[in-house]
Parts: sequence; structure tokens; C-alpha cells
Amino acid sequence: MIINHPLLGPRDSAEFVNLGAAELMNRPDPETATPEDWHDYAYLRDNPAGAHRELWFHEGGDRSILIVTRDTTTHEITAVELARNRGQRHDPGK
Amino acid sequence: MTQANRLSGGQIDHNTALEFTFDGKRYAGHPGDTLASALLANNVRLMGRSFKYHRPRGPLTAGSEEPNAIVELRSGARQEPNTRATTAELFDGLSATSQNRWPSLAFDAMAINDRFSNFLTAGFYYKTFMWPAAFWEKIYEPIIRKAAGLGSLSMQADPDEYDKGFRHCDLLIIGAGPAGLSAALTAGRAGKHVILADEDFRMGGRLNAETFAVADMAGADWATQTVAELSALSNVRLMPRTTVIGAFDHGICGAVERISDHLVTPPKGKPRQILWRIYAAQTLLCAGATERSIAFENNDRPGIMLAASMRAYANRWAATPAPRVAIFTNNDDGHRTACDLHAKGVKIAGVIDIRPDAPRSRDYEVLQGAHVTDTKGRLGLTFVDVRLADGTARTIECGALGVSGGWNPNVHLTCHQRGRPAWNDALAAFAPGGTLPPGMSVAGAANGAFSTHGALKSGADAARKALGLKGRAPALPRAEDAPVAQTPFWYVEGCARAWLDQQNDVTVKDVKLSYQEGFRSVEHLKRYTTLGMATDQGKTSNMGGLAIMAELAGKSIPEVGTTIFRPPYTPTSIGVLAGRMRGKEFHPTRLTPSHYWAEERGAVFVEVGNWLRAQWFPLPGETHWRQSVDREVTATRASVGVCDCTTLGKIDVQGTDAATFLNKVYCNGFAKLAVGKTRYGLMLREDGIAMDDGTAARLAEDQFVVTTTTANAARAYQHMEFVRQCLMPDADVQLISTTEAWAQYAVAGPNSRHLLQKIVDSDYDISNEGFPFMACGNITICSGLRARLFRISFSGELAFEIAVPARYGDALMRRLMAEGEEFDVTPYGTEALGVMRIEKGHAAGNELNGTTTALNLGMGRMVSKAKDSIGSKLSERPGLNEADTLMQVGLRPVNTSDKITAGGHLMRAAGPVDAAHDQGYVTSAAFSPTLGCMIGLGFLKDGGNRHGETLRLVSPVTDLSVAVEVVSAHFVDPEGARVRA
Amino acid sequence: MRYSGFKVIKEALTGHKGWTPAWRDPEPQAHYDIVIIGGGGHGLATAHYLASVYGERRVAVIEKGWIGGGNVGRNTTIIRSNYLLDGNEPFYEFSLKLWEGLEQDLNYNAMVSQRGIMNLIHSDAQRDAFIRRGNAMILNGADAELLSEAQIRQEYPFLNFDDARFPIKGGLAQRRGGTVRHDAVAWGYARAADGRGVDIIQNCEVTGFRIENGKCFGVETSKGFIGAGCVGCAVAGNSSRLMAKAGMRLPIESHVLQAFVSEGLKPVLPGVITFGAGHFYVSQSDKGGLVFGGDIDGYNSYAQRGNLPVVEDVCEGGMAIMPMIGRARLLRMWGGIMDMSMDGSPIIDRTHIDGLYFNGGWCYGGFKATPASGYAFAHLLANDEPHETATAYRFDRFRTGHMIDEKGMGNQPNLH
Amino acid sequence: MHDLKPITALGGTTPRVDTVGETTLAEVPDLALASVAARAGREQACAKHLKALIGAQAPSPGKTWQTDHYSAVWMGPDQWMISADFATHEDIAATLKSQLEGIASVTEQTDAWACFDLSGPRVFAVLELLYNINLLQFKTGDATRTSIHHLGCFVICMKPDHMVRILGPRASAGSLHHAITTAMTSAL
Repeated sequence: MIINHPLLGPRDSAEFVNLGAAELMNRPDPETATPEDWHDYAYLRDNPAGAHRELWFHEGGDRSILIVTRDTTTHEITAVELARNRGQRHDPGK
Repeated sequence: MTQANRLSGGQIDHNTALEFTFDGKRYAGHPGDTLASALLANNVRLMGRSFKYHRPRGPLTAGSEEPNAIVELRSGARQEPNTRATTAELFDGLSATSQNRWPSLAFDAMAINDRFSNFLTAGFYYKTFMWPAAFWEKIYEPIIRKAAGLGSLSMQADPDEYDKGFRHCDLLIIGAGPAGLSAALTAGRAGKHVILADEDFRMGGRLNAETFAVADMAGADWATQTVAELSALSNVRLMPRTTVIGAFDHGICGAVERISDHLVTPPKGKPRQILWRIYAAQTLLCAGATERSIAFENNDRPGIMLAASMRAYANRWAATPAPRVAIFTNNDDGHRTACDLHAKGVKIAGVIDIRPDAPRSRDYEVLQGAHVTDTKGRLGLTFVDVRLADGTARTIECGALGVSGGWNPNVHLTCHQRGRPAWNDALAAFAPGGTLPPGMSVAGAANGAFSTHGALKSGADAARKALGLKGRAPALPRAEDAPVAQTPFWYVEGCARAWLDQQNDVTVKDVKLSYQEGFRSVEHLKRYTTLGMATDQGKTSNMGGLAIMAELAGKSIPEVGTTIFRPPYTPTSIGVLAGRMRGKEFHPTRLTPSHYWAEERGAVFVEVGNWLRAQWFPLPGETHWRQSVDREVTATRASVGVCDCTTLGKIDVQGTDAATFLNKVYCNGFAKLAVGKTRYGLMLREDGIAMDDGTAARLAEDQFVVTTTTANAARAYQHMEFVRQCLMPDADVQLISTTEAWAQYAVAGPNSRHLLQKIVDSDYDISNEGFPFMACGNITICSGLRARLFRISFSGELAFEIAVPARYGDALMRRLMAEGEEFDVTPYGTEALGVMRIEKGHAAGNELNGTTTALNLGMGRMVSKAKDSIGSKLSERPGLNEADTLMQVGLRPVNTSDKITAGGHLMRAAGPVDAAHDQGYVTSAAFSPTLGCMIGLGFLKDGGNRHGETLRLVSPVTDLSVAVEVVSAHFVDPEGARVRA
Repeated sequence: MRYSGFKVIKEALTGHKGWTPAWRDPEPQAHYDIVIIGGGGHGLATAHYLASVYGERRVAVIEKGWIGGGNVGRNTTIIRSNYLLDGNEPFYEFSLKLWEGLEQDLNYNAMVSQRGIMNLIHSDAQRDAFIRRGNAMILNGADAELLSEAQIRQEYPFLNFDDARFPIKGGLAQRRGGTVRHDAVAWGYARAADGRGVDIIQNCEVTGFRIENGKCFGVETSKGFIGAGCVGCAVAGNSSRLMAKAGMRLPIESHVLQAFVSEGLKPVLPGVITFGAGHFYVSQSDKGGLVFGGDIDGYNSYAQRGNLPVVEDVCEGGMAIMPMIGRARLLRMWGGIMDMSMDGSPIIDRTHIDGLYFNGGWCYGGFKATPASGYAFAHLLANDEPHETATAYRFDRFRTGHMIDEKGMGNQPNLH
Repeated sequence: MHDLKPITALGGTTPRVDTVGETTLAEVPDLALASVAARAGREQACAKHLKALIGAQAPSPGKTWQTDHYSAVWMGPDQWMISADFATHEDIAATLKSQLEGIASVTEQTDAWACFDLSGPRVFAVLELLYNINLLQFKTGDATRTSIHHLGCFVICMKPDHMVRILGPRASAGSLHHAITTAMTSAL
């Protein structure tokens, strides 16, 4: 597969490591989350047959983590963005 | 050495003779021949045996779809089973052997199966061989296995080398027949980057096999001229002998180029084959079409072949399978074969055409409305039985029969992304469907454009369309444009033992039985009868089977469906798919900075991930590894030892939020760690399980050097990047690996400070007061070399780790050895390191096994409740905190001479020994020279409260059962006085 | 009809006129006691054991395509019970015992061939782990044998001993492991279940569940509503898609696993071999093809096909450990959809909806589990209680922290 | 001045040179390297300081540039690898650190890498056997980070088809060297 890196252009997916569903970016708020929230976050997945947002780590390249929207039935990629532009906005001081 | 069936002309060099052997017998051929064409020219029709019935077989085709004429090519370690004689390019000295026969090709004892074929019908083996139960594996299966299979492996390592590479282009054209050449000209002249790949060693496709004129010259000459023009274009890359094996996602094709298969051996340093990953913006499939057969009784004898293949042998290779041939056809194409062979002087015994209105010929007899009903000839065709239009029978004497049932477009690559071909009524065949792989288009016969003009035009048009070329289409060379007229005709009425899949011996009768037993979907038919599962992947057989199933079900062929084709297009050597990644080069090797020095010292090395580490350093006279390891441990604990620990992952963590970041990734706290101090850190996965451990040294307010274990370095770094980029994107923290930048050595033992004081520059105080336990800092050594010093200990001794830029690592090790002579300094390897860490009770990879928690490791209280860290919440789940949860303990044998085995299970001293009564297991074990017996670390249920208890350690798989005592995991210096000395 | 050698001979002599379809092709009835969704190995095995062991008579298996068209028809045919953890090993050993009696039970020769499985060891840490595993197997009543490098050399002289990047240091063998003719498993179970009255309904796709007040009353299908006392789902890679129709999110991701077969070769491999330092395992079929595979591709997919990097990775492993296969040719490759669970172990459990039961999360190891999975699921459907060997395969184990994580990879399905 | 003798990444006291036909692979040990990563919120300041310090605009993604004393390669978002002659700039990290205090995180990378220069006619014929980049568009000033035989490397185009610089992990210098020389023999 070829992932169109927002900064580097088309790169072979072999340079990347798949880190799983982009849902993993939505880590529960440790202040308010219930055990059920943590369970759902860590263990339940939408696993759609169709558009799937997932994380690809450019380990063999610039080490960016990308959010790739890819159809799991055709493997067609429709969107790629940098994760850190979309990551969780936690107050790092907390 | 006479080539009795050699004709004149063709694209072979009649003036040069190549010698080769088949089954030990010597023959001659010419450059340009394939093994099959040369054998046919030498009047050899029998080239193989079928899989199940061991029926004698000759070539059915002249190409890569060949199911019958497959041989073992070459000998010794280069023996290459199942090689198609029809594509093997002849070279001087080629040797080939027939396969799947015993004792010889002409007399094969296993042909007895053919006599019992009525018992060996489709799926018979599912219904029998069940009694008595034990007999299947002991009696029946060994016999079946022995009989099965085709060619043999040499059982030796493949001596040849393979390469892999990458190429990019605007347009990849697959197939260099008229459509492909026309497309390449169009795109090449437009200046586009074109790759033209063809599986044949001679480009031109069917133009080489036909007598049609193109642009008023012989088609083959036009092809030669066109190839010459293309090769002069710098933007066009011609890749003959290159099979595109698969069309993968996003326009990536796999292609195998045969570099040296037409040579006796590859030139030194050159590969046998190369796997190219071709990245094409557009792909144009011009793979042509495959002729299809007609099923009739005994249609598999040597000499019976597809009519267009017979024509290719005559026109391109100047060979005929026999001096006297007949044709069986349902379309005009069969007549072309008769014409061309007749023109070459081959006697045409008759053209049997099922059509009552078949065209007549002045040159030979045409039997209109006639059918072949049976054939004769044990090892080669002798007679053909024909039922004439009026129902009377006639026997025709001939040595070969060309069969033409029409053509199937080669749609294979269009299916590789699970697209399905669509039935085309006009062609009476499957043609590329609507769901092509993105970026792929199809032209020429592969798309149903069967005439030469049609192929030339569709190739040019498709190239223009794919590349978005504007302007007027250039004129095409003049060529024949015969209309397509294919009437479906699959089998001759009344036949039973009529072969559909020739290699796997699937007959019309088998398909009928499959239907009768309810195996009616295409997938069931294929799996039950093995139709289409042979090495031709059904190229010559699927359509016939489908047609018969459709007829039985009273459905149309497209209603029954089609099996889709999977990669590879033709069978592909496993060697080329691996490339250079084999032997010692399977994975890259990482060498430590002291590697060359250790080699000089005679160290024994061990693979740790991709690293090679010194395992121990044997001294003269030491005959057993234990002697070396015990000595290294003892000497280190007595004075000082040095170990290369560069392999630990080192990550530079900087930024104003560096401490906050570490607070998140480690379960214990780092915010308050003082500059100049180091702290042990335990990293959890989000699910609360320990992932990795190491140390973080605070070199500045905003800089830490974090170490990871050798094994987990990549994953820990990846995890930290995930936290940084996905969970804390606003934090000011930067990460970079420095693992290889620094040579890092552990200097351990009571004299370690004394040794280091000899090299550390005097500006730096490394006394216990000036540089206490867990201190760290930047220093200089040996008069000014920048270095880092950490006072950390894995061995339990007074110890330091010292790091210098990697290029000085070799010199530093030599300096430490020289300066350490007065202390009898000892280099130690990973074994001694392991012994000392077990003696000290430090967890390592065997304990951090991906299922253990901080609590299991005895570090439950380290998981800070005062802050949020990765894994802290899910580590609170009840299943991970049960009262009798596994806790790390030390183990020593009650009888000190007894052995302790890692992987042994712990049972109560008395009571049953089984899984239900399992108390835990041993993770690590070693002989402790310090204690004089074996010791172990393990996980024991409620282990924290069971010190002093005697247990039984059992390891049935190594035949061990001993009594062990549960003790503290800290065998040596439990108070930690030494590390603080 | 009973199959036997005698019957084969009789039919051969009388023109094969007496063979009848291996299973019927019935139209669905309005209501069944138990409806099983999924005509793969697990679904068909469930039906067989429901009928033969639990005496259930009104059972249907509904399949959206043709039976046996999913993973049971596209795997590498290996059976074994060499598991480490308590939650798994008794179950897989039960499965292996069922395999050992399968042919007699089904009157169908699925060619269960216990030619052994050998896991190669390449490091001391790996040896420690395999000793622990071998002991767990023996303590659970299975067989295991630790082999030295010398023993491996003797049994497998063609492996790469002398030019290896990761030298072979031994192996853990399970002699009772082996291979089975995979398609025949589906057909054998189907024929046996059909013989006991189970309706196997092909080309019937489930479009929804009828759920009222927290209870499932049946399924909507392309052939209309089919009522059911209870519904069991066994659809492997399609689990998430199907259960979403009941409003459930699962601890499962669907991934592609590729498998490969070479051209037919004369016998060279005695049993199954797994390379412990690369992604490669291989056996040889009765037809002579080398059947091999490796790692999953690593990304979510329902496409039933993979890509070149993993093909290459697998072949690199093959050449590293067995360099004689360089000149053998890969004939065919294919991909299946793996229901990768969050700890690498399966789920056989009730759902929160009354009357709706789930069987899935088999990762790439479902084939060997087929008999026990069917048996345990049948037990659950018939008794509403888990089978004694499958008590750990609960949905709530992730909530309570009782994961069964053989590889120790955590909640990242593509690493299991 | 300390007296510890360095060795090259391939373990020699002098850099190794291999020649196949007219193409040469030369080990380059005299390179000082440091990574510069902008602190959060200081990206523009970092780029500005870098420009002042080194005399050119910080390269954009996939690019490299060279001035008289320094060259820079884009490594990742707001991160660059700066290199200079080892003999005169062994202290490159310290120098950069002192001048980018609070603006960027600087890390010494000198000995994290092994460097090779591959030069001669038809260099791209060698490269296409080693790593995956569209060589049709690989121009002077392009720098790509990718894998060569499972090793993460930088490949820098000095002159298309004639000269490239390859930086790979130092500990695997031997494996990388073997891969390149094998490809040279195969392709040339």
C-alpha cells in the first residue's frame, strides 16, 4: 500500500508500523472516567467494514504518527493527517 | 542428434547448435528454442506424467500455462522441480529429467492407478481409509504421500542469489504483444516513463507465432523493429523475461525478472532472478489470451495440443510435434494452424470441425460437422476416432492433434484485488469486469480485441487514455482485422474420461459426480475435484469445468460463477521472494563498540535481538562455559569487571515538559527527581501490564537520558512517540534515540571506583560523597574526552556505567583493561551479567514477559496514586489484584546439588502434580558461584507470604522434580550496602 | 448413506449411480429451537454436536454464501494443543482429542494426520519459555517433548544449521499435532449434521436480529424472518459486522492473514515446522504442496487479500530456515479475515441479550479449535452454561482483568 | 587532548573504500552530527536562529542544503540533522546547544551513524536494488529517510545518478556496507 504522507508525499506502507485504531487517541480523562470508560477505550473497537481511521507510525521515516482513513474492504485511502495536529489537548501540567 | 521434426524458418538460429539432455539422452536444438520446442523437433512428444493416474503426457501449450510438460531442470543443488519445458529457454548444456514416474518415463509403475481410475474418482478418499482407525496414518497416508507430489527438491541449499528492487513509472505495460507494443510506442513517443514487461524472452507475443503481416512486413519483424525503436528511448525500459506476478494495492505490481535462468550458472555476484516492486501510476494489462481446449475421450495423449500452440511451434520455433497432424476445432482459428503447418510442409491428415458449414480448403480435407470421439496411442498419439456428420465413424492416423475451442482473455491480474471478470456473450468467454484494480486498464486480446488490428488499436487507445494524452491519435500500422466468431463448445457428447484439468486428472465424469453429490458451487467443485488447483492455476481447465457444471445445473455459465485468480500469475520461486534476506543476512547485525576487541579476546558471542553480544570470555584451559562464567562473576564481585551494555536502548528526552512526560509514561514519579540523579522507572502498557523498565538520568532540568531494555528498545520508543504525539501533542518534549551514539560500559565491583578514578579527569569527584549511588553527570576522561557517568548497578556491586562517543568505545575498553590490570580487571559477558542480576533479584526479560504487573514484580507500591500515568487505572482491575496473585520470589534447592530449571512449574511439597494445582513457575535460573548452588527467580501465588516454604519444582519436559525453598529474590546483599559503598 | 471402502468399490462397479448429495439443500422453516449463523467449520461443528451430543433436533445453520467458504477453506490446516495458559490448554487439548476420533465420529475421512509439530528454539530465553509451555502441556495431560539441537539435526537435516543468523538451539515438539484436510472438515460436519436433521441453509444472509425487551427472537435474513429459541453467532472475521446489527461493539479487530502453497513436490517434510526467529511455519500436504504462512499483515481488513511486504517477510523466513526451498515455486496465495481479539484468545459466551450467543475472536488459530469450539458452543447453547474447558472465554474478562494473553502483547490485536 | 584512538564504523583505523567498475563506495568517518528539534512554540525562532547560525534556510521536508561549513537534513517536523567537519566541529552539539538554549533541543548524533558516499556512473542502478524511492524524481538536494534491508537510513542526493550519501545506523555499518557492495556487484 502507499500512504500519502502530508509532508513527504507517497511512501510505501512498509516504512510504517500500524498502531491500531485512531480511537486510541481518545484516552479517557483520568479525573472523571469510570472503569467502564477505561474498558471501552482499551478493549472495544468499531472495526468497521468500510472507512476506518487508524494510526500509522512512520518508523522508517520521519517518525510522525499519521491518522489514515482507509477503507477496510478495498484498502483505498481517502485521508491522511498528522496525529499531533489532532491529538488530545491535555494540559501537560496536569 | 537428428531433429526429425525440425521445419524451416522461424525465430531460431539454425546455424548454431545447442546440446542438451533429457532423461540422460543427448539432443540438439538451437538458440531461440525452448526445451519443449527442441524436444518436439527431436520427435519427442512424451515429456511428463499426470499427477493422479500417471498418464503419459506431452505439451498441451507453448507457454507458461502449460500443465503437462513439466520437468526437473538442472541437477545437484540447482535442481529445479516442476519447470515448464514450454518456457525453459534452451542453453548449451541444459539437462532435464522427467518427474513423477518410476522407474522411467516410458514405463511408469504408478500408471497402475489409471487401471483403477474408476475407484479413484473425485473425493473417493473422503469416503474410505477410515478402518481401522490407526491405519490411516500408518498405512494409507504414507502410501498416498509417497505417490503424490510432482518434482523433487534437491534437499540442498539453493546456491544462487536473488535480488529485490524498486522501480517507478508513469505507465507499466504488462505484455509485449501487438497491444503492448502499440501502447508502449504511444506512451514512449509522448515522453512518459514506461516500463514494458513480458514474460517471454522474446518480445512480440503472438506476432512471433503468427504469419500475419503488420505494416506490410512479417508481424515478427514489425515486433523486432518496434522493440528496437523503444529501446532507443531513454524514457522506456524494456523488461523481457519478466513476469508480472501480482497486482497489489495502490498500483504496486510484483514482477520477477529472470536474469540468469537461460545461463548454465549465474555469473559471479549476479542474481538468478530479481523481484521488482513496480510502482506505476497507471497499469495497462496486455496479457493476451489463452486458447481453450475441447474435452473428448482420451484427449490427453502426448501429441494432442492446443492448435494455436501447434502453430506457434511451427511458425516461431520451426518444429512440429509430428510429420502428420490433424486439427479438431470449433472455429476458424484451427484452420489457421492447418494452413500454416501445411505451408511449412507438414502433412495435414484432416481438419475436424464441429461446424457443418466449416470453410473448406484446397490443401487438405475438412470434415464438416464431425467430432473426435476417441484417440489411441499409449505413449503418443497414433490414431484419432472421428464421428462424421452423418454419424459414421472414421479413424485418422496422425501423430499430433491440434485442438481449438476458442480463446479466453487473460484476465488474471484484473482479479488480484478480488474483482470478478464479466461474461461476454459475443466472445463466449469471461472478459475483464467492471471492478479493475484502481489505475489498471486492459487492452488487446486480454480485453477481447482478438484481431491484430484490434490489439494495436486498443493498445494505443488505452495508453492515451491512461496517460491523458491529447491530440490526434497517430496512424496505426496496417494489420488483419478478422472478426471474432466464437461459438461455445466444451465437450463431445458421450465422453466420460475426457480431461478438463490434465495435470490433476479431473475429467468430465468427475465434474458430473461432484454435481451429483451436491458440490455444485464453483468453490465446492474446485475443492472437491481439485479442478483448477494444478500448477497452471486452472488456466487451461476452469472454463470447461464451469461450462459442464452450468449445463448440469441448467444455468448459464455466469450464473454458476467463476473462480477468481490469485497471485502469483505464474508460480514464482520462493528464493526470489526472499531476495538477499537469508543465511547470515536474514536480519541486519548490530555490533557493539567493543566487538572487535572482544573478538580478539576470543569471546563467545550470542544473538540478542539483532545485536551480537559477548556471552563469555573463555581463558586458555577453560573447557566448559560454566568455568568462564563462574570466574567472571567471582572476579567481578571480588574486584572489578567490565561489561559492554551499549545495547540498552537510550532515548534522549528533552524539553520543558520532559519530566511531565516521564511522569506519564512511567508508573512511578519523576517530577521531583533532582538534576544529577538517576531513578529506576517501570513503564506499563495502558492495560496495566509491565512493558519495560530502565533508568532515567536527569542531566538537566529539561533533559533526561532514558534507558530501555535491549529487547524492547524499539517498542518502548514507539510507545513514547505515541504518548507524545497522540496523547500529549501540546507538551514541549522532544525524543531522539542515542543508542548507537554512545559506547556504554558497566564497570562493577568493589574496585570499580578505583579503576575509574584512573581515567576520569581530576576535575570530577567520583567519591562516594561527590558522586553517590544513583548520581549521574557529564564528565571528561583521559584528558578531555567528553563522557557520561551513571552510578547505577545491575549486578548488586558498587558499579558505574560510563559512556563515550561510540568511535572511542574500542579504545576505552582497551584502556580500562590496561589500567585495570592492577585490580585483575575481568571483562564479563551476558551470562555473568545474567547470573549477577539473578543473584541480586533484578527482573529482566524473563520476568517482564508481557503478562506480569508491577504487583507481580514486587513493585506494586511503585504505581503512583498521586498522578495519572499510562496503565495506572487498568492495573487496578480485580483480576490483577487477587489475594493469591503471583509474586516474584527467590528459589533455592533444598539439596544444594539439585538443579533448578527456568520454565519449571511449582507445586506444593505434597499433593497432586497437575495443572489444577499449579502454584507458579520459574522464570530464571542460574548457578550462583557466590552461593555455590543453583538459584532461581519465579512467580508464586501469594509468594510474598510464603518465604521459607518448601515446594516441589517439576519440569516433566526436562525430567526434573526437586524440592526447593522459597526465599527472598535478593540473594546477594539484600540491604544494598554494596551498591552504596 | 454410510461411506466405506466397500461402498466405494460397489459404486465403482455400478457406474457411481448410487451417490447422493452429501447434504440437503432445504428451504428455511419458520422457527427453529437453535439457529446458528455461519456455515464455517465452527458453525457446522456446533450443529453436529448439538444434534449428536445434546440431542437437539430443530437446528439450522444459515450461511450467507456457500458452506466452508471462509477460514475453514483458507487456512494452513494445522492442529495442535501446545498452549501455555490455563484458560487455553485444556480447551485445545480437548479439541485435539476430538480430532483424533473425528473420522469415526463423522464417517468422513478428513485426513487427520498426526505427523507432529516442531517449534524451533533459537535463544536461551526462548528455551526457558518453551520449557514452561511444554510443562504446562504435560501437566494438562497433553504431550510435549523438548529436543536438543542434535535431535533436530537428525530429524530435520535440511534445516539451516550452519549458516544461520539465529542458530537452531533445540525445539519443542508435540508429536500428536499435525494437519487435517481443511475443506473436508466443513463437509464432514455438514454431512453428519444434515444426517441428523440439521437444516443447512446456504446463500441466506442475516440482515438483522429481532430483539424485543432484551431478548432475541430470531433473525431477519435474505430469505425472510427465521424464528429461533436461541441464536448462536460463529462468523469469525465478520463478527464485528454481524454483532453491530445487535448493537454490540466487540473486543475484536478484523485483520488479514495470508497463506501460501507451493507447487506439488515429492515428500520432504515429516510434519509441521515453526521457525522461532522469523515469521514462518510450514507443512506439506498429502498432495505434495508446501503449505506455509507467517504473520498477519498488521492492518484492519475485510478484503481477503494481502500485500507483498508480508509475502516477502514470510519467504525470507522460509529461506532463512530452510534454504532448500529457494527453487520451489509459490503456486498460490490467499488471504482470510482473522477475528483478532484483544488478548489473542477466543470468546464463547452469552451476550447481554437473552438468547443471543457469541463464538469468535479466534485470531489466526481457529482451525485447530474447530471441534472443541463446536462442542463447547453446543454445550453453551443447549445448557446455557459454559463447557468445562471453555469457562475462561468470557466477554467480561477484559473488564475484570482476567486476560488470556499467550504472547503477552496486550490490547493490540495486530501483535497477537 | 585525550589520547583515545577512534575507529571507524566498520572497525578500521582508516576509512574503507570499495570499487566496482567505475563506482566507488567510500566510508566517511569525518562527520560531526547533531539533531536540532524546535521546542514547542519556538518553531519559528528555531528556524530563524538556525538560519543565522548556519547561513541558510532550514530545509523543508525531504530536503537538504549545504553551506561552507554546515549541511542540514530535514529529519521530521521541526527537526533537523546538522552536520559539519569532524576535525573542526567535534563539539557541534555543544556549540549548537549553547546557541539554541531554550529554543531547541540539541542531541549529539555524531556516532549514531555510519556514513558512506557512493559515487560513479549509474549509481541509481545500485540504489534501485536497495531502497524504495522514485529515482526518476530524486534530485540534488533531496534527502530521504527510509529502509535499506531493514535498516533505517538517510539517503541524500548530491548529484542524480552520480553521487549519493547514505547514513545508516552505526552498529549495523557492516550489514549496510555488505548490502551496498553486494548491490554494486549485482547491478554494475
